[in-house]
Amino acid sequence: MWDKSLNTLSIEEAEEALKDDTIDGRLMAVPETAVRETMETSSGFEAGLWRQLAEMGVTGLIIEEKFGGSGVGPVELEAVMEEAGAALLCAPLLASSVIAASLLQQLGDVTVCENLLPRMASGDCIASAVLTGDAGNWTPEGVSVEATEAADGWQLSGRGSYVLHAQSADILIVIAKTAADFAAFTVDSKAAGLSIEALPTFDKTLRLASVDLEAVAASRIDAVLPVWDAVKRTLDMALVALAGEQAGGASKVLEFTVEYAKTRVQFGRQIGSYQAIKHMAADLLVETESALSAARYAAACLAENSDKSDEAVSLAAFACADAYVKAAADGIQMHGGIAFTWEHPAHLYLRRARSGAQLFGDSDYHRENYLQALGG
Amino acid sequence: MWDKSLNTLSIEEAEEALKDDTIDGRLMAVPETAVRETMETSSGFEAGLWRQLAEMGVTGLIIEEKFGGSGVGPVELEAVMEEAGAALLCAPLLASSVIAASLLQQLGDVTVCENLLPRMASGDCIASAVLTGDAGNWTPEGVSVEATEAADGWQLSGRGSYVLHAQSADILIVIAKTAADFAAFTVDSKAAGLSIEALPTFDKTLRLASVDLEAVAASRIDAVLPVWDAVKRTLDMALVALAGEQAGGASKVLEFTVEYAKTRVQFGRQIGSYQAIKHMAADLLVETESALSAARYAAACLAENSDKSDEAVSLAAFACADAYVKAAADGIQMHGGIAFTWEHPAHLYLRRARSGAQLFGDSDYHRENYLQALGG
Amino acid sequence: MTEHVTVREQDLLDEVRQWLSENWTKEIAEELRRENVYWETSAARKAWLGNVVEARWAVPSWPEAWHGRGLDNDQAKLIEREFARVKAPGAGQDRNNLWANTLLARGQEALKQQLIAPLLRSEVNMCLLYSEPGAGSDLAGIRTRADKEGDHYVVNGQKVWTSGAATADYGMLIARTNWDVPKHQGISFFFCPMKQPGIEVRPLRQITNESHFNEVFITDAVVPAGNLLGSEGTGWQVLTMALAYERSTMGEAARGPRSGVREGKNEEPLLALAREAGRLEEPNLRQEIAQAIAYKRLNALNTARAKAELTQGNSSSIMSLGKLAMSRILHEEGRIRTKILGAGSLLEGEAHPRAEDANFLSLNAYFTSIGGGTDQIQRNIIGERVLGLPKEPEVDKSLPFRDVRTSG
Amino acid sequence: MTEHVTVREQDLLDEVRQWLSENWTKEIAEELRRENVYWETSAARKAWLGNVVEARWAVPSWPEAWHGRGLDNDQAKLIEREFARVKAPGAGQDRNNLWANTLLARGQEALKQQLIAPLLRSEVNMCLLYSEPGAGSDLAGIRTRADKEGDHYVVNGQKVWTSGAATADYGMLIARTNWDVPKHQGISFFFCPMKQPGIEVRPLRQITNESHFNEVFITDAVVPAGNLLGSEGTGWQVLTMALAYERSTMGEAARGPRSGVREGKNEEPLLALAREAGRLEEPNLRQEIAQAIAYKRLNALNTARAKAELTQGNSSSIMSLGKLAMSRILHEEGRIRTKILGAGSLLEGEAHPRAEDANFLSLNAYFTSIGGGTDQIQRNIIGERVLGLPKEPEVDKSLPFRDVRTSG
Repeated sequence: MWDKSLNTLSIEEAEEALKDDTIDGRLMAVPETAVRETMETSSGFEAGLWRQLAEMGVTGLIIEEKFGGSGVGPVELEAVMEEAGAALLCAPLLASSVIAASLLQQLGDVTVCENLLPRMASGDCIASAVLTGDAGNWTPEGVSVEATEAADGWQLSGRGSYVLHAQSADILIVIAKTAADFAAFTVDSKAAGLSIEALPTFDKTLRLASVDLEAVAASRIDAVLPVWDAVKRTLDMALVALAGEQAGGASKVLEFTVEYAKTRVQFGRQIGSYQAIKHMAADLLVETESALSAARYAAACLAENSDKSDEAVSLAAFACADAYVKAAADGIQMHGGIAFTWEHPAHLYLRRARSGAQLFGDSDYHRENYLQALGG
Repeated sequence: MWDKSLNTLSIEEAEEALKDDTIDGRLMAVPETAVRETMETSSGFEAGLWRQLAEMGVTGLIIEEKFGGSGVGPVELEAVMEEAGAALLCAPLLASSVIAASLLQQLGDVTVCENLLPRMASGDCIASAVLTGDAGNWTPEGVSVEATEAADGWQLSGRGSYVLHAQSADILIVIAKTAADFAAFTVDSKAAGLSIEALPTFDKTLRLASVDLEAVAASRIDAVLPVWDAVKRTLDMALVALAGEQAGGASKVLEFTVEYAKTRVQFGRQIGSYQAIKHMAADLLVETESALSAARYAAACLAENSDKSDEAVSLAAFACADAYVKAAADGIQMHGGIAFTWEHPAHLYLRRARSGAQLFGDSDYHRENYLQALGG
Repeated sequence: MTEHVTVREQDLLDEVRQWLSENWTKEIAEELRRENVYWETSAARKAWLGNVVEARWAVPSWPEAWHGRGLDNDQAKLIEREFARVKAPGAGQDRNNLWANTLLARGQEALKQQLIAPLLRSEVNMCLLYSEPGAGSDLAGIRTRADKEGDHYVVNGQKVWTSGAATADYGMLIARTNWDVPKHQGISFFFCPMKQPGIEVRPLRQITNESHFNEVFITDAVVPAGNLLGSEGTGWQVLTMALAYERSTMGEAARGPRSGVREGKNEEPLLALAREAGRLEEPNLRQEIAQAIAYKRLNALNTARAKAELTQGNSSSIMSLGKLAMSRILHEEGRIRTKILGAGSLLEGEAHPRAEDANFLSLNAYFTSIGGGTDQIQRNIIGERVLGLPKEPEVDKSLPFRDVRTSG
Repeated sequence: MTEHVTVREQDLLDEVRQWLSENWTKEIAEELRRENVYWETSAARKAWLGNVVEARWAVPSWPEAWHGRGLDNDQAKLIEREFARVKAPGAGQDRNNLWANTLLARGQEALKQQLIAPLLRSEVNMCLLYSEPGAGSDLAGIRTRADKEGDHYVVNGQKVWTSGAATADYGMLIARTNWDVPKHQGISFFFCPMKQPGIEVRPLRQITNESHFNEVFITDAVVPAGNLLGSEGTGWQVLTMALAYERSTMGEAARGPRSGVREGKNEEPLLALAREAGRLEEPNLRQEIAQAIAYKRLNALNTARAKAELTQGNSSSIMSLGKLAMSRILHEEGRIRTKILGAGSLLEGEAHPRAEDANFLSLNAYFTSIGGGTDQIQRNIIGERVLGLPKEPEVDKSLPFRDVRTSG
């Protein structure tokens, strides 16, 4: 109720996407029980729901129509991710449908795109990108795989880490150092010399893995632009998607926390009538609304290839991460003891918020980038 | 009432000092009207009160008995400064009775001490130290005066700044660079080539001046230890005194703010009954009590020449500065409109709090020193 | 967003453009630009406004009987935009003239005839007589009394935080006319003549050492019964409406530096200051500066999104969000400017403009965090009106006012 | 502070030292050190405690009739110190044995005869049955009922956040015996036998994925009338006394890292972690680490000063200060550990002990900021009891409980 009055979108296309009930409607319908079941599985996602997402067109959202997607842009993606965040969606959406899909299209090797994207759009193929190593550093320095060209083709060696949903991936897109520069490769997840090890994650709805490569045969992607440029644009897309998820999650936490504060009675009054709770909620609303604005603005900038994109993406990256962590953390405090129990959903949001805040660099890192984008 | 229950001192000697009504009693008796009159004068202090302070033994508090002082230590000084801070005392106490007095005794030139300290203890002579220049940097790099030895003695040239109460000083103690190292000098404030210019201060109860020296004849102080060591110990003493003043000021602000919250009625209730105000006050109490603890602990460490002194002084420096700024700032917010008026004392405390927080380096500087003292 | 201009509106556009091209001459524009008085309005400006009113451009959405054209808001906006395009003043007063709108909505016929036109021509100076020393957050707790005696009211009490009181011809006054009903029901709303012996205006000195406000002491001041807006006891509703007008037009009242000494151009002030101070490379400062700028930009994004979304009705809630956010922005800016200057912030005065600005902004931030509803009140409003959280028990809501507990 | 030992006390010191030298043998000390069970108490320990009680060292300030010596507190402290000096357990129970103290103060003769000695010998396990799902901050809002039937009470309801419930022989229970009086006046306090069919204990899983607490479902549980402490309806006073005992002995319940993997020795954990992560040179982190350490040290200084100053009476207020400060300290430690680890904090488990600790501490901080009175309740207590600010209007204080509004 209250949030609708503020959350309706400012950008027409996004408004369309949100109005489209087939998307947010069904995503929101994922019940907490389903989330809890899925998060205990090793794959961390449920095939049925993944198919549904494919049918809704979510898995192909940013894949061009000629490659079997719906070919819409960051604005629609951000809108969908808000719903995904609110629902704690467990799926390789970010890994395959955002990062891998964006990276392949940015690299622009038509053959590879025609081969992989349609199957990714249909959800039949799950792809994930190996971009960094154990340092978890998302800059060129972070690239931890080396590529060498042998007589019979390229070989990859090294160790990638923090690879999203690699344990479920059919195809890995690996960014590796060559003698000259960087290059991108596709590797079959079953390839010889490749071993994928799941990493235990604090956020139960997240799946990460390390990827060890020992002289793994790989086919090089014929990139139409410098590889790191493609990675950078992909990371921008990923950050906007993540920002949307964080803004949606933060708003959801505030919403159910406020609902609880309206029903929970102590000392003969609803706890929401106490300024201690009321004012925390008001301060959180400033943060959650700012997060929604930042995420949507960044999406719009990316959609328009605006020269404000770097600035807007960095701002969304730390504003949404911080807002989500604060909302989830304060939300637990506002609930009191009930939210200190495993059975209560509050900690699931806090775990996801804390993880998102570290996934592609922390807020200090993005604040620094923001200042540089501002010319500082 | 409430604060007494917590503020009674933990160290016996300090307890003695505080029990001594001739000190805190009279300091506290300085009415706000007197403060407002004094702060509009150019000297920034009132001769009568200065004499009183001398009679009470405050001006000679840390001056050894053999030099005409009462020869007590940092613990008593800190206790007195708490009262001075609470009363917004306007006087060259820090300049002459703390910094100059401590520096002369640390430098340990008996002739100079015998010549100056008795007159400083009696309040007849006001001294101040020139330690830094326009950069306001309180490290060796900050020294901005140069000393050259000519046939007829030493000459000083350069520009010192942020010199406390220099406009009222009879004697200046100048720290200057020599070819070899640092040296300390005494200069008559009327000396030829010396010009003292008052600096307009944001804190109306503070007096600062710049000191320009052009080949000013100066007599060198025969130091018994490296000059900068003496300066460092003097700054420690100054920081403890300032910390006491800040802790006392912060507690005073909280006290009168709480009193106001008990009497001011809005919506038919005392505003102090609203959690918004009540919880701000509770949080402030944590800060003000921490400030008192930090200041008193630092004083005790200095008194015992403890190896924890550096750590304790740095901790007190930023903890007390930050607590005072927060208490004074939140205090205005808690009062509401009335404290936005010049006639209300709240802003006098905020101005003093903000100034103290910059006087000998800001809190980031002291936090960094603290971490280094901890071995970090 | 693209504009769909209907034919009817095209005629309107032609007409206003035509009129402006004929009347808004370089000379007049120049003349108005030259004169820049703070409270007073110059003769030239009054003359121009006269023409605008005459031509029915001032309040086009008002009825024809009141200098309007009975246009709808969108059409009225078109006119406003045309005036804005050529920087001509006087249009859009049906949106932004607090005084005239309040009077038109609730005033008695005679008073309207007397003052509406002069108000639109800025020939009449006004001020607000709302707050009292004892009634700040709790505005309905006012104790200024208006007692009816025949054809007029006799007013006694004290008002505070009044700007422009010294030059005002009338003050919009709330006073208590009935002490035997609950506090919201005993208040009446008046246009109080300011130029009379019963009104004493004393400047109020702020912590910034400026005086932009006054205390107004009212002793047996006389207000004609015809200056009552609405009916007796309905003053709170009139006030609520007036406050809504204020909010809907009030941009953020925040002021910038006062030293007037220029900072880096086209750059965020904090960036420029840090650069100037040679401290832009310090990681700690960079983080704090980035966050402070972010707060500002995020608030701007929120406001833009809210404006795009909102209908008149729920504007106040968004304004509340913005005001609360703004007070953090302003306090942070003051804090960080101070931090950048370090020891330099100990000083002030013309010789130290940066310190002057840092210190002024640090103090003036309270103008926003306290003035016009403290942050604490704003949080109540957001919590209750936006988030729908329950109100606190209101101990005095239904008591007869003479039984309500007040300060002292 | 120097100790002034009077002659009488010198005799006492000689006696206790003599006794300890004879009874606290290396073998016994060794044996007790070896066994380290969490809830259960070993036979060896029970035996030793038996001797201590026998020799009247356990509760020296208690009357002789109850294993004591009728000493004053200072004298009792001397004995406690002697035991502490040689690390012998069992002394000072007149200060720190919550159960025995409560029972002695308010229990009925028969129950005291039955349980005091076993309690002092730790032969009886106890738990607290206070909080309920509907009564957290508002403990007096409990809905568990105890209805008297002849010589016993029949208890029905649900308790929560109970530690040790599974192994407890008795629980200190508050239940409502009168629904027609205001909430504080209808409560009674019992020693409730836990080993009976009417008591079902279910472990409670915390957000840290541990189970240190239980939910206790009580269905027609039987409590002998002789297990009532104080008189019917005075349970709130008994509880208040019991809570005071708890506070006066409760140190901060904060737990450290759980990975068990050692961090840098003799160094502040945050410093050690940053050093290990190679990030100790980053200015931003240095500032945050220094501030976090400062919060901890300042709280320690406050506690030291408070302890030096305070008399029993107002101890609770200081405890409140410390608890509030501690919750900031713990949340900050979790936050900064997470920040130092960066991407590493995404992980957990044995292979990633640092991440395990950072994440655990971040979540477990709520144990302090929510448990035992939320930060918000603590601020009320500090504001009202320490600063003397007025209470909020309490809407339910004087209503008969059956008319009081509760959740759902």
